[in-house]
Amino acid sequence: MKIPRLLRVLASICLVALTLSKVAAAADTKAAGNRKVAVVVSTLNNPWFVVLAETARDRAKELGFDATIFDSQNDPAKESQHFDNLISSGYRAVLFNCTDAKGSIANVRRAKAANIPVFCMDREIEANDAATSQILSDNYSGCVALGQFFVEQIGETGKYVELLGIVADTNTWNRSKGFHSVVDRFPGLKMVAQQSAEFDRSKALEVLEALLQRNPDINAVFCGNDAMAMGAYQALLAAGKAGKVKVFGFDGADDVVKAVAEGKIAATVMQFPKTMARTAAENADKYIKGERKFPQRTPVAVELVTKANVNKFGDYGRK
Amino acid sequence: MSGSKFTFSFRKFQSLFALAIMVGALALLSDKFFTPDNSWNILRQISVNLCLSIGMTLVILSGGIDLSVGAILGLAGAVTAGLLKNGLALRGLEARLEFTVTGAIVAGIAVGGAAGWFNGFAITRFRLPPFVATLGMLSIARGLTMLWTGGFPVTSLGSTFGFLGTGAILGMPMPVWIMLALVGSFVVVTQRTRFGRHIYAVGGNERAARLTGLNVPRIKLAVYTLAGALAGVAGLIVTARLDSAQPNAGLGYELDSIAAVVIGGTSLSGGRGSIGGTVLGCLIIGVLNNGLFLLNVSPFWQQVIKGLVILVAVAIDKLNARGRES
Amino acid sequence: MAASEQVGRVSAPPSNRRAAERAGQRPARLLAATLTLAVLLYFFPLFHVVSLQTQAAAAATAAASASAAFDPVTAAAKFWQIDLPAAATRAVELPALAPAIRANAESAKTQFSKSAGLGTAYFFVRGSGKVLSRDRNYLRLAPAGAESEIVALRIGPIFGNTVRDGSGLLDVNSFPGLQEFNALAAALNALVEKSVGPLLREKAVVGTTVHFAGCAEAPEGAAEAGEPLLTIIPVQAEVL
Amino acid sequence: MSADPNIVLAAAGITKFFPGVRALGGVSIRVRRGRLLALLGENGAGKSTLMNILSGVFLPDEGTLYLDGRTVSFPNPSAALAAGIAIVFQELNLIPHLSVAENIFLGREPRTRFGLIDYPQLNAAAAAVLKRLALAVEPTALIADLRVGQQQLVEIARAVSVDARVLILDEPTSSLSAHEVDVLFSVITELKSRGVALIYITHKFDELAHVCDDVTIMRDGCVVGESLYADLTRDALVRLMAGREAKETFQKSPAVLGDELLRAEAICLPGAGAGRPFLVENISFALRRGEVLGIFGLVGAGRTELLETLFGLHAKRATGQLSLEGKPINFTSPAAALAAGLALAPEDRKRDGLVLPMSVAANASLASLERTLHAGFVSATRETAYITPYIERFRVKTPSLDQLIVNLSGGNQQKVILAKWLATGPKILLLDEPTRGIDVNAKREIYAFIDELARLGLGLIVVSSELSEILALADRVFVMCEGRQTAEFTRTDATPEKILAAAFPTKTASAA
Repeated sequence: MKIPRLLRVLASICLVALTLSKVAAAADTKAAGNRKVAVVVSTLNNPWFVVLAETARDRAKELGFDATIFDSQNDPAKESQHFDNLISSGYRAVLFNCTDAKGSIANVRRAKAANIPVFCMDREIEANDAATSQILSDNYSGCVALGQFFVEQIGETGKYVELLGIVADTNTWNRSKGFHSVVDRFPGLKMVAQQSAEFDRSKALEVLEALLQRNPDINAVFCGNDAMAMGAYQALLAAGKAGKVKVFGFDGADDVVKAVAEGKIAATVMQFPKTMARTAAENADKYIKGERKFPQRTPVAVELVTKANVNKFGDYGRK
Repeated sequence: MSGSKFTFSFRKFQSLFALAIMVGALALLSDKFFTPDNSWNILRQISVNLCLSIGMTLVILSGGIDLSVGAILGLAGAVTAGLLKNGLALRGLEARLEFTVTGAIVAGIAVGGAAGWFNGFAITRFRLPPFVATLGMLSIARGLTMLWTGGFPVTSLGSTFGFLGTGAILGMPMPVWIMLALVGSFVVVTQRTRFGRHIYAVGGNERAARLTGLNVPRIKLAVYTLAGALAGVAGLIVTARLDSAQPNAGLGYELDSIAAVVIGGTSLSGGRGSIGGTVLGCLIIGVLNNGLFLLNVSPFWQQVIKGLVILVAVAIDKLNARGRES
Repeated sequence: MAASEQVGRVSAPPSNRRAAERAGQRPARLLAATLTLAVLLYFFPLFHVVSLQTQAAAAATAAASASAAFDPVTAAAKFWQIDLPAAATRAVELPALAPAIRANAESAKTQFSKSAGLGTAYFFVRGSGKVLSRDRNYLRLAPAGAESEIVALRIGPIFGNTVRDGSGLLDVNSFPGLQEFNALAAALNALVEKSVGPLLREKAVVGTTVHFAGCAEAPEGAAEAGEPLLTIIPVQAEVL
Repeated sequence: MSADPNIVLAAAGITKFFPGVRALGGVSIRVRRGRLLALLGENGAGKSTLMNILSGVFLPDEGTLYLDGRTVSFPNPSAALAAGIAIVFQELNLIPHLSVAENIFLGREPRTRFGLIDYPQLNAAAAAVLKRLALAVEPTALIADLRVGQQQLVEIARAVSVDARVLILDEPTSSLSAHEVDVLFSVITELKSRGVALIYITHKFDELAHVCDDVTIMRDGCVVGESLYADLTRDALVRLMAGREAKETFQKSPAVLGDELLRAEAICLPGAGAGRPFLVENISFALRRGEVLGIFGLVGAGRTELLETLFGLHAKRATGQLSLEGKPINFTSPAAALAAGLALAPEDRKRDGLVLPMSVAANASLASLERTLHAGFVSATRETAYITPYIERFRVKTPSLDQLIVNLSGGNQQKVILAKWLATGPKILLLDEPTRGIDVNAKREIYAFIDELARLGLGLIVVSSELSEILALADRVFVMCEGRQTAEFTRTDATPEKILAAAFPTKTASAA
């Protein structure tokens, strides 16, 4: 008869799943007692954020915490679930990389109301009284520096296209605004197209291929992140324009730093995910030990990476 | 074939068994699991998926599929938030409509319903496969959301509206109230109304339903419209909970919703299943999410385990179906 | 045959009476529904109509109150007129800074630099020097007291946070957020371009001597011979 | 077992359980080389389960299979096929969007040197098989474009093409025309002469005389009789099958004709694509209260299409004039036809008639749900109360009203469909092949119901391709051929010869 067998199958699958969870959990658990710290990260779908999240977790573990990563998958509602869960299961602190500057405020406030300090990393939330501290990457200033370098490289006349990130993302616009605050001062530099490639390498490839059809005579491409810069470079390579059209990225991803060294990409901007993650973890440690005075915001400067200084960078930071 | 009665009743309760096993195991493994706080968490967390999944259940029962519910959720949330925040300018009349909370809510649900109606219209009038029609709507609704919001989240919607997401009556969170009310209504609709019976008939055998004199296009139109409107309600809950309408809200939710419906024992080929099963499906997913969290499972493993659960659920359903039909 | 009578009963045509009753009820129900809806809408209106004039006025006051919250131009002007001149008198002297950098850039940075947050360090420096050459964007000076070195003064468009952060007086946490803090930097840069740039472009020809106070990014090491040791954005300047 | 070297395939003590039910209890059969074994029994007797075990679809719970005296076990259908056992199921198992040749050789396609399908060889081989079956279709034609009868022949062609040692045919003639049946029988004779053993399941006793050598009769999952065909009388057969004395012939009571119910004039239905320009061409007839109008025709004669047109299913394409009780009407949809008092029990029950995942009660009440409402909601109590008399009236054998309809036998399913339509209180009942695939007893019951309904004053139109059925039931017969009305007879002057003569097309080119 089939039924008891099905029941057995069902039960054993559940047990296997739970054992698996237990094993995975054991791997994550070293410190005893309640020293649980959560790392809530906007997405794990991009190596940059994986580095951010894992560095935060590893630093927290070094400091003796039981740290776990939660992936919000770029969805504030999922992030909200994570916060509900970690509030009810008594976490001590949250190292937080938000999905949205505004949409995430409510979550941070809920944690604060439950006496759980939140330490923002990389991305800002637009409130001064919610997070305990915010270690922020200054995207705008990074793109100001990049814009200056752009003008030096291209000169004061020329045509370029801009590939934006996800249009709903605040950093997309911080980067774009920083760049334009410089480049728009030079009326000879004409932006012939501005399109979104959603921070995605293959989308950037497609978008730029299409744009090159209409604008074969561009001098440069400014990309809102490094993945798009690599995609743009591939499109240029296919069109036989690699080297003739300069590509600018942002993030400091490993492959792009290498590409800068090889002269494929003109410049990128190094953000320091490891520095931010470590500082946030250390702040959390200090908070739990009793310290309460933290600056609300600590901007972490970002640095321009060009062929001239590329040998100093690598592995998501300075060597 | 007198034994098939027994099979049937087991089938009805198999999800319940799975849920009971999971709850029991989690209660043993984590002392945080069986707390009132955590129970409310789980219920609150499944409320959005359940709203979507009720509509999805109707659609799947009718033999279709709706891939656009997540996108409609985003659109409805954005429309409600936008109307609440900025109103609606009437260009020619030098005037503006300032929406009340009720108005914005009605508008959000209506937009969801309209998008769903369009799905149904494309499916019945132009005979598009539901997969294709709703795939198109997925993209259309996402695009409309971007146009309406300009790609930026709409925030600070006020506490009256926020009550929908964060408030509580008699100690029960609002999303849970809404969810229970919808579940109750749609259990009645599917089990006790002609319309409900007709959905099962259309999904079970569309040709037979037509030859029995049922107005199949009208039934489908109603089903997709309801699914859209329910996605609108889900959009309201998400928006109210976050106090912010995200332009990309609901990304990928259609898959969670289909998963819940399937785990709940509703057959993807239509005509077989129930709202009750879907409630269990949502609870299983909710408890699983929460349990994996409480057990500190790495997010990468969580996805693998969730996938396995879906496969096992459907495999068991298939095995049972084979036993029944032989 | 009793059974056939039963079929006879149940196979009678559908009761038309009931259908007629239902049809008769329809307008009544419709009316009731409309009335209920109307009452509901009266107590819970969906929207109000507002004329655009009223709205424009409201928007204006809203904008005014919003700008009262933070206006980068006002804040920059205040800083420029009051805090910055006071700080300039306490700036490090170039003849002291230049050899320190030449000796050890890192220790010069720890000794003299300022920064906001984590990262880029800036010097707030004062001094004077003779103009060696000029182009559209830079003056190159031989600084008094350290004639072997060269420094550059920026006279072209100003970008970045050097002016904002160079004095070490401004803290992001006294502003609403990073965006506002960046807006302040832009406003300060505009002030430099407006009040210092034209003067230098006009008067600082080769051979003249320039007195200045300004901000510069701390270099990572001493420059090669012939290259400027520091690139300074002047916030105060005087041409002799 | 191995005593008789002529026994190719034998099963001994086969027992099979399904959840809660014993489908087979210790069944043994023997199939001999070059002979045809007819497997007879009512629906639900276990014939199909046994065939599924022989062909590897199910594994038996107990018992042994012997092939050439050696014990064998077929874990799956392909193992059985590899051992030389081919089966043609009652339900079609063809892939509609592949060609005839591709279907015949599915999984056994000839390959070229490069591993690609060798289409010339494939089509040539298929053409040869089709020729053996005298089936006039191109090997490259798509299955979807074929008529049901032709599809059935393709299915048989597939089984023939594997050169099986044992060929199982499960009701192969249910949708074949008389001509096609003759071809099939000659193929069977040829196969027998080549030493192939056949198992043949049928409800049509007439066919047995042409092909049958041995008979095994099953009832309730057991073998109740084994014999040479020649040794059995027809009455003995029926008695063994039913387990009781059964009178096979049916006597219809004389018709009491009332007023005219339905009049159809110049009904035309244009064809949708290739093929005949008109599926139904200029059909006119009248139906009176208490009358059973029989429509006879070969498969593809347009009978089903005519019924569908009457029922408002082709409202957009069809032309012609209908009047009901003297008033002109125009059905725009099945719903309109239903409201006017028509009901249609379709030919293909599973495809068009039943909602398989629903219960007996839900299927029966589907067309009359408004009678079960209480304060606007469907009331289970009222539903049961309303539907029970009909279910009991038609003597539907079901453990309960909540039983899923899929678990009922074909005859009982058909009765539920009749109950469903009677529950709407129709004036006219359109029955398309009402006894297709139904066992003898259920068939007789349904004949009795038809008779009874006519006496109650309903008008009935019965479409059938079984001549005996038409002759038994119809007060008046009209014959269709290729969409046209070719003859009309009263009950008294209808003879099998005249009807058949009118049913066959005059031109042999498009033999049905």
